[in-house]
Amino acid sequence: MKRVAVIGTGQTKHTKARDDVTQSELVREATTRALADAGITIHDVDAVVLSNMELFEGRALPEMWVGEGAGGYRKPVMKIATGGTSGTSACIAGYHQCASGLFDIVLVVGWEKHSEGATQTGMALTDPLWDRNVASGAVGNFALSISQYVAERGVTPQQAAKVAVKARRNAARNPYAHLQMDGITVEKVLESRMLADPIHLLDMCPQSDGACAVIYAAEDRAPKLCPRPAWVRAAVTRHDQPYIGDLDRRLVTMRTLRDAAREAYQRVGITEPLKEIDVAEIYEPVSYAELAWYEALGFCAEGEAGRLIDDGITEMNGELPVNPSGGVLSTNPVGASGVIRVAEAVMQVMGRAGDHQVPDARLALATGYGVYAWSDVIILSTG
Amino acid sequence: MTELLRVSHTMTLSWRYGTSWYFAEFIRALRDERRLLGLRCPVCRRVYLPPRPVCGNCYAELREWVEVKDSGTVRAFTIVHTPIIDPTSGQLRPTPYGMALIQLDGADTTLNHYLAESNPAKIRIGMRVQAVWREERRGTLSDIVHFVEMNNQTMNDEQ
Amino acid sequence: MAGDGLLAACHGAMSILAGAYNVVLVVAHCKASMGDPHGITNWSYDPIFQQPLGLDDVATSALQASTLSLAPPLPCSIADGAAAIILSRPSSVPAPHLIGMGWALDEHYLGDRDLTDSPALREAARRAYTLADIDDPKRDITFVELSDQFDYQRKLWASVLFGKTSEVFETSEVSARGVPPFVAGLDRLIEVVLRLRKETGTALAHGCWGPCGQGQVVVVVRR
Amino acid sequence: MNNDTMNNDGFITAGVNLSFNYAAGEAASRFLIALRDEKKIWGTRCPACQRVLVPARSFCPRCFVDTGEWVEVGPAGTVSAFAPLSPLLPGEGLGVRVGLALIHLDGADTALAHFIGEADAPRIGLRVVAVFAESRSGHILDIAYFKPTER
Repeated sequence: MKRVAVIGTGQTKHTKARDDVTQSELVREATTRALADAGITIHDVDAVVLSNMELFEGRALPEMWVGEGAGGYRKPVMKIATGGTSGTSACIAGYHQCASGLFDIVLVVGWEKHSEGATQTGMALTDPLWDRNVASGAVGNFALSISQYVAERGVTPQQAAKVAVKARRNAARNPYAHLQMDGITVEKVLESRMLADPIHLLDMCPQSDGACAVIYAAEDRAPKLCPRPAWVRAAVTRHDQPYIGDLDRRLVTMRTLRDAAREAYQRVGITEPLKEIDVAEIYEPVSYAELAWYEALGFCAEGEAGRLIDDGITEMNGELPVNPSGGVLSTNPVGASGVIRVAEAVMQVMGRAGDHQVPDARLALATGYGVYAWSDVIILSTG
Repeated sequence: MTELLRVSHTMTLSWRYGTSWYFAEFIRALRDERRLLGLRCPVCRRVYLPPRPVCGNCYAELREWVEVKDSGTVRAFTIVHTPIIDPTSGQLRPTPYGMALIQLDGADTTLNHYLAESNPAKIRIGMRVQAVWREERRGTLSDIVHFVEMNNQTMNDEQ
Repeated sequence: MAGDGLLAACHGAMSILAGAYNVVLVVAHCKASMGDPHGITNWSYDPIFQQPLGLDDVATSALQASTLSLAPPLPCSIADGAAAIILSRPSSVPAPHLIGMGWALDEHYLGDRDLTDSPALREAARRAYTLADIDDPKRDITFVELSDQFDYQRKLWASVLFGKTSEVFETSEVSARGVPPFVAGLDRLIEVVLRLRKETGTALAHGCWGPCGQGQVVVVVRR
Repeated sequence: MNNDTMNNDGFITAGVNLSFNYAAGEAASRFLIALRDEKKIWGTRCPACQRVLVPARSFCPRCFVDTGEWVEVGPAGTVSAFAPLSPLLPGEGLGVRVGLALIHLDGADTALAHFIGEADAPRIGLRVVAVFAESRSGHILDIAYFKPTER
């Protein structure tokens, strides 16, 4: 079992539609940037892990076509899809591949091209025996869980809107982010079209075309290849039961995220996450979810999430900046979204986050969230 | 700049899903007897709806059928304003409509289903609701049209 | 994850080696009867140049067979099925040990590839042999279980692995038995393990997936 | 999309119509536009391995480098793999098309997957030439099929 660090990241400009590249070329763009960031060539890469929700683009075994874009010819290529957690699952798989001692350098690439697909129909292809008869879409399902969370915790639409504003303001300093909304305000979020009570259009993530890559190196290679690698300190996955109604107050309890965070903190020795963690990139598909994740991740006591955003604790200049990149609320190519969380956390630890750099970030948290209340937690640090 | 092309595909697919003993029995009771059945876990005693062969928490086999009432309590709700494609018809479902997680009397899980009411001011968590059944049942969850608040008026609805 | 269940076994083994888990359950399943198991393979070809021709596994296997001077193969019978194995951290239990694994992708465009060969299988085997410390597979491997969704593939994979006249070539006919795609490779591993419970030796389990076996995976087990 | 009710055998049938629009990107767009507007077939040369890749693409899958030079190939070539059309194979009911083939176009180092038509005895080694469709839209089927140039 080896220690492993990320030595390079790369991503595309995320946008509504990338007509100028195929999926394979999109993946190559992120791959090439990650290789350049790591200062290596594709020939140095021992194995590749890919992440994509192929049903959204009508593909089967998408690694067959797109693997070439990640330089996968005659290399060990593995493709993983676990809904929203696909990207973080692939990152954890890549970490395991490297830590196993089998491979020295592992490339992970996630991508999605929603502009090519039938995302909404794809999402409607749920359990044919049950869910298809009572469908309300991803937004409707979130809204149901949110109503319980709001009722129990008393968070307000204004507090959720503050999360949405924070994300888009941060995105304005991230050249790769999809949504660039100048002058977004709480009022504009609350005035935007209602999708499903209490979710307004601007509370919700977009659908993006984009790809993102990270490159791992094992302990004997990483320090030679990178002056300030981001070491993986913990990587934990938790899955839960399938139906939305199986889970007691899903967003309130969010036991997968609580359990994964608890185990990850234990491995790293974190006892006071808000104080000890320098920056977090968490998978928040909707503004309210970020508030719920604050509690599940132990950033605050139960019922205190609203105060956290009110007090600016999670703003760029706060005690624990959350999603300096703009998060999923600003950029969401699903298969890449989890990889972007890890890449952005890595960039912070490496000091390569540019205009959205959190000063002297040394300990970073990344999470993944999947539709069945699945959670991944990854912790990275300078040492 | 080069003209950029897109290549289109339309795919027509059909599937044939096996329902297995537990779902077939659930549908049979719903269609033929207008009864809702759940399965009880022998270990944690949770009553599951939808029925399934194993308890996700205990990994115990589920065999004990339990009748669940068609009335229950709203545990979560929303009004959906953005149209989605209804998987049963392929058409956009007209909006707005109410949606809820309903804990049916006798079940430990909640059922996601439609509400007749689409004014959020008239819905609350904890509200008691009653299923409104389609007159001719076909054997799907859609045989329950939606749920309405339990009151005197409910009794006159298609009962 | 996508690909053959044997690849999932490799993933599970690496998670154990990484120290993440002590015991891993690996499950592969395919319920081909639900849909059109050949039609769906059209979705695996690039959507610009190959998918619009209507390619599927039956058509491209016929192309591959032609390069081997063989008549178009009949599609294998495709069944519903699932397979599972349990992997554990190495222990003193005299269970067969997984000592090598490797997997690789070939090029995607059929016209880029030499369909009479499989560089991906060569590469997968090379990686597995390196880990297993095998330098003469013909000598060191006692028996082999190969995956073939079409009958001609068994001979092709065997010749890639061991040359045209292979003495270690010994396998049950997966295609004839109709083991589902994506389960077949893991099923090969199960066959190998069951036999290694009765006799000692070093065995190779093989899986493949995608157009004309574009993806290849090899696992070496010893007892 | 439609999801049916459970039938007497205990099965639920479902049908789905899904539409996808795949971006061809700059390289494939240029290739397809040349088929449409000029009835020409182009490849791209890999500066590392020197192979001329057909259909044209932006990078070499083996060398992972950008392709450079555009090279016109064909329209004639040699069949390197052939499968007859049958009820099991695609392209049935497509008129003169008799089979699916990999065609090694003159000047190319890779082969193109396409249809063979107007051929009595198609086989590996047969010399063929592209027949373009009357109506072309910037699609791989702007080449209708390849027909023999010899008996």
